[in-house]
Amino acid sequence: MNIGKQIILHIAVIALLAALDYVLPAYHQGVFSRIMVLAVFAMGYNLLFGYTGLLSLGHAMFFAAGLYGAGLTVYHLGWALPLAFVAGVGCAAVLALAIGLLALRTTGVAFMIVTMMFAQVLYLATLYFGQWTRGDEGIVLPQPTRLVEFAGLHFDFSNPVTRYYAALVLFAAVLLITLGIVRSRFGRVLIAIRENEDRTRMLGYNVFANKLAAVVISGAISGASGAAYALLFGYVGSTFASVQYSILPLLWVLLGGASTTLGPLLGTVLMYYLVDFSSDVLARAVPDWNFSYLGVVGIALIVLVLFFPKGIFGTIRAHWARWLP
Amino acid sequence: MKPLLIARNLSRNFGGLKAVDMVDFSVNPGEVRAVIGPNGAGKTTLVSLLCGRIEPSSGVIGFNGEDITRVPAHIRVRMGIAYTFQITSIFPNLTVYDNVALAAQRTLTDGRSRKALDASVRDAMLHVGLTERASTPAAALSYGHQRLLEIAMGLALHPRLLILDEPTQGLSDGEIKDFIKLVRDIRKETTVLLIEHNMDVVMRLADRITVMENGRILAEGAPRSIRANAKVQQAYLGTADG
Amino acid sequence: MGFGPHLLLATLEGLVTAAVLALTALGLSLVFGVMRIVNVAHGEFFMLGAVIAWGVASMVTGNPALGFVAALVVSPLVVGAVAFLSERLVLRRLDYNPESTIVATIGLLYLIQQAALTFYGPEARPVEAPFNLRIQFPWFGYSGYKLFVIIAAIVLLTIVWVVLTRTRIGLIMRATQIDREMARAFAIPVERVYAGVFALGAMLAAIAAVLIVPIQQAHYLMGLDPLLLSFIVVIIGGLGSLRGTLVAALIIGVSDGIIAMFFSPTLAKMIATAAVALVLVFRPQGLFGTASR
Amino acid sequence: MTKKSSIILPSTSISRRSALKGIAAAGTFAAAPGFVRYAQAQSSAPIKIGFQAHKTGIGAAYGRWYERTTTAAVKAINAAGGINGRPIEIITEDDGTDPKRGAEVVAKLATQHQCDVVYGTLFSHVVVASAPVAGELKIPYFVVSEGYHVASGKLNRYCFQPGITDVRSQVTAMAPWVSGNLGKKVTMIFPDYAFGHDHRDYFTPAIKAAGGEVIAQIPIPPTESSFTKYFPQIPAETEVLYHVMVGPAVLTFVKELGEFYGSNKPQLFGFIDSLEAVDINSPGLEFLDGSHFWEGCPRYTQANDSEAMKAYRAAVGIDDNGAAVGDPKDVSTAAHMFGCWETLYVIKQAMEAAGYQGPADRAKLVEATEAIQGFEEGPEHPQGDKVFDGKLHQVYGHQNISKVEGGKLKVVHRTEIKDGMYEAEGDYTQQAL
Repeated sequence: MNIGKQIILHIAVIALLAALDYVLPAYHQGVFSRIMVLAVFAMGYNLLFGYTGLLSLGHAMFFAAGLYGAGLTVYHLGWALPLAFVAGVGCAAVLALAIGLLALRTTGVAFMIVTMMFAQVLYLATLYFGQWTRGDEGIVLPQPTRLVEFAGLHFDFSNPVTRYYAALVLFAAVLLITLGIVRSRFGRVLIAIRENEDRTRMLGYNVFANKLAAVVISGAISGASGAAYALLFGYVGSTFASVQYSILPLLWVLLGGASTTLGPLLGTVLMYYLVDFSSDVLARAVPDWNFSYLGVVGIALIVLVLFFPKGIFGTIRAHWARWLP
Repeated sequence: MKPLLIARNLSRNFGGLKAVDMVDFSVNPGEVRAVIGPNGAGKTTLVSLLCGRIEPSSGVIGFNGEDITRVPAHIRVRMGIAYTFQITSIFPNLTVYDNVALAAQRTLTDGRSRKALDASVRDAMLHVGLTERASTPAAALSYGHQRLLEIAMGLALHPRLLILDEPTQGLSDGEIKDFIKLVRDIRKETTVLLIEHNMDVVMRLADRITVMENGRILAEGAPRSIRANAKVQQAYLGTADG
Repeated sequence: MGFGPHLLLATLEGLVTAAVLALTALGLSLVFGVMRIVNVAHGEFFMLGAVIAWGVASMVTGNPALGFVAALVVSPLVVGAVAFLSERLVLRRLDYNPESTIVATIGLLYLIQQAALTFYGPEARPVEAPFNLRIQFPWFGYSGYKLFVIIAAIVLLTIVWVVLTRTRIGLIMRATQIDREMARAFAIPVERVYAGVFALGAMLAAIAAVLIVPIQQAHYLMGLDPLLLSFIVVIIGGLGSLRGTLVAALIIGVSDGIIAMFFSPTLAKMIATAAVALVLVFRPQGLFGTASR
Repeated sequence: MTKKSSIILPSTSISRRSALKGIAAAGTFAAAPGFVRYAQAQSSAPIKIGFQAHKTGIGAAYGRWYERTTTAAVKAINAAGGINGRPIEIITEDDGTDPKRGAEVVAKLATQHQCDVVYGTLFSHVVVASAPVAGELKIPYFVVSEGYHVASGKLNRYCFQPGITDVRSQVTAMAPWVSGNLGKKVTMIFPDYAFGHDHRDYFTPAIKAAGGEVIAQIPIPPTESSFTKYFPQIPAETEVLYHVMVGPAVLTFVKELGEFYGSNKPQLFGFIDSLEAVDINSPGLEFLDGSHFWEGCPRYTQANDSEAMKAYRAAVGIDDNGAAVGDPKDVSTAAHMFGCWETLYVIKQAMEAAGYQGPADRAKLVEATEAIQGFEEGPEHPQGDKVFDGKLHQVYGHQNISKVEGGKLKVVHRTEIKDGMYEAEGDYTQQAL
């Protein structure tokens, strides 16, 4: 019964997003393309933070691994886009495996700091190998490289409609994968680990292996987001490996609701428009305040953690709809 | 008879403290064994070593004829050693059913039908009498029921050795009575290792009793001989009986 | 320049870094040790200290030393008050849950940056050093003020050390650190201790910042670097261990100067950061861990 | 004031009159949709120029002055009749000096605010990240960045840098003078990322061609806040120390350099980027006396300033020392911000040449811009005359080398435009529109 409701809800969300393409003005269509790609990042983060209970402060490295894995293979090796996408996801997954093997030896605060430091190393690496990455300035993937020929059809990812649907396909796939994982036995084990790691181990589960799997899947999904970001929007730069991009997915997930499948999307949408509107509104109200995303993000984080620690969908689930996955 | 579980020269130090000190210990299949001793005697450390939650400083542990000294805890669970925690350790935000299911699904290899899992879960819940509360979140259960849930999770693992760490702590007299009945039921299928303070429970359930003090085994034997043991009386029973 | 003078310079530079780092990291370490929370906004308290120092110094006319001394007094007090308020209004309500406080202090980090941008602006501004003295070695010149920073930090650290180990305040803090519940049973006002420790930690960062602004400039984004370095120091020293923190600050500070002699600097930073992460992975109690966890 | 108008106006065009009315009333909701008059939009509706501004983030100090210069230029242009008789309206969006937000802002200016063109970006990473958006939305994108990105041929046909010379040309132009006047043996200190690498990669061959030599290259990690420990790597035989640090830590860099060398220093040649928006008389900078800097446009009033230059400085509101009139502590980013002024006049010139009516004419605008050969010195181009390479979308101008004398920067050499020319590596006109 619940599974029916859940599947209907998720299909409805995907259908709604598909329909939005016809109604949204050009600006918001572009915004939603970006949001869907970044929501994938948030969903990847959520799998680890929300469901498994591991707070990473270094997820930008997985996003960046996908970004560079896809971007550099297109730019320097001239790989076709699907192959480059796979390369991006692969880079992120391999990195996640290595980081997981190391970082999972720690727990709690140490885990956060270790992930943050490894991410910092990757950030510095993107600068250090400036010969290939052009460091902070980054590189543009020329428009002609962002074409795919498939079954006689041409897809130009610099075309807004094509891009919108490419983002939607990725988003839908990851959303359904997340739903599948969450409903699976593996997903329940992850939740069990979050709830009570020791007990889970004493039920015969290999906690380390399950956590490692979660890190790798989470890293790969984040990498898919990064790869898609590079290929769809045509820019690769080291800013995306910086600390800020490790904190953003945490914020999106907290806002939408940790350990809810749809929370990451909602959090990403709300945060984008919160920054977008508030910068307009505040620039008008207090022009000399230089009010930027800094203040918005700061207030959002504190208010959330104080008053809505479960996020929006988490609160809805707690009070009204227990069946939400 | 070949022992189900055997420990030789088992030691564990915490800094300078010898929590378990050169212990030789074995449990035979089918028996109910109680481990008693004053607070800090090393009982919980001993069973934690046996089930693999902590690593020994030295010594060897064997289970069912295999050396499991270096085997990680979760593999030992799969081999048949189940452990219920001294402090209630359940998944508070999950339902009773899901709690038990987490224990049951592990024992099923892939490919078995959903029904087998379901049957296994229902069986364990029936055993401890929690069937009616299947969809209650574990956090909402009374303390006594939470203890029963722990045992149900242990049972769902279909263990060969069930370790119960102070299971009756905090239970009412009526609940203790039910618990004794439950263990008598369980022992038909599995060997039970019981850490217990309540001497009444110990005397009524245990086939043999191991007494620990300061990390060492002070005495071991049938309830009657332990009761008669002067050393034990001095060290433990004397104070316990007040 | 020959190897010897080069090493001397690197060591001097390392000592300055170490001095400032020790003060900053000590604040972080205290907060972690006593309250068991990671204050991600610690670097922003540092930044706030620098910015306020600029504000105070630019209001005081006349001899730059006057402005500097005024800043040294006022800035930590203001920063301490801000920290005290954040503790009362935010952290306490979270019951010091480690993960929630991390999120909250990240929020605090952004808020403080925004406040600095709004009220102070985007420019980098220097505070005039209390005195101008250039010491000429045979091979190179060196700032006399930097040597003063080293000495001042040693004096301040000694004072903090004495307070922590020899006074009743220190005793209360250590008691709270060892066992919160037990401390409460002994009628120690744990919540007041927490608020005080949080403020003190921030004040140490602010003092470090006031010492550094005549060398570096106040800028609203300057907090990230001291935060990362303090993390490194606190980890290497062993989370919550004060002695370890001081030793680690010395090692990190001096080696930072010396590593830069041999490697491409960016590569050196990569290696150093990765090494620290690996220390935490394989020796979570730190290199000098008294493992108070 | 332009900032205000950007908020008053909804995304669809409204007449200048109603916009002005809105300002006069200090109201915020000037025009309901019913008031939009499309008939007027053709003739007198403002030209909307989207301004991608670094109001916050690491570029904020520059951003403030870019905004002031823009405001001044728009005021001047509008007072003289605007573009083709239509006033300019500036719509400002903060990009936080962040590449992701930068790309979003260009899209927002183009599609939400319906700007005719986007303009004004400084930081290279924001330019590069935004360029694909401009290309896809086919909106002309005029940057004021001095980076070597437009000129590298790696962006696209909609990106222009017509107001300020790129860094490759700058360093190429100055190398002969450095070699001829300061010394042959040069040590370079530069930030270890793209901007620094451009200096390294183009100055090194340029000085060699001029008979000099780079004897050491010292990259500084971008996260560094203290520099003394790198100074021993400067070889003793160094005659010229070439430094180009940017970011908030540069003051430290210069001060530490002073402490390290004292009076016994090599010749110093630096990029004023290090000290933009910083008072050259700040405590600790005394030792810069006698050293040389590149300046795109002189910060201090020069004896031979043209009338156009004087008018420009007055319009922007900077005093003889290059600080804000009335606030001597508020030092401008004079070496770069002239590019905003000049770029706006380039937009005006190109739009008038193209007979630009509205977004449908954007392709014509691109072609008209490409057709420009150069600019005469004058009120529109107070910094000097320039050559524009329509194929490469890059402008080349005179560079100033200034000496610090008595706490002021005095121009001692002005390079010829041809000094900075190099072989172009791209041709945007080959790309489709």
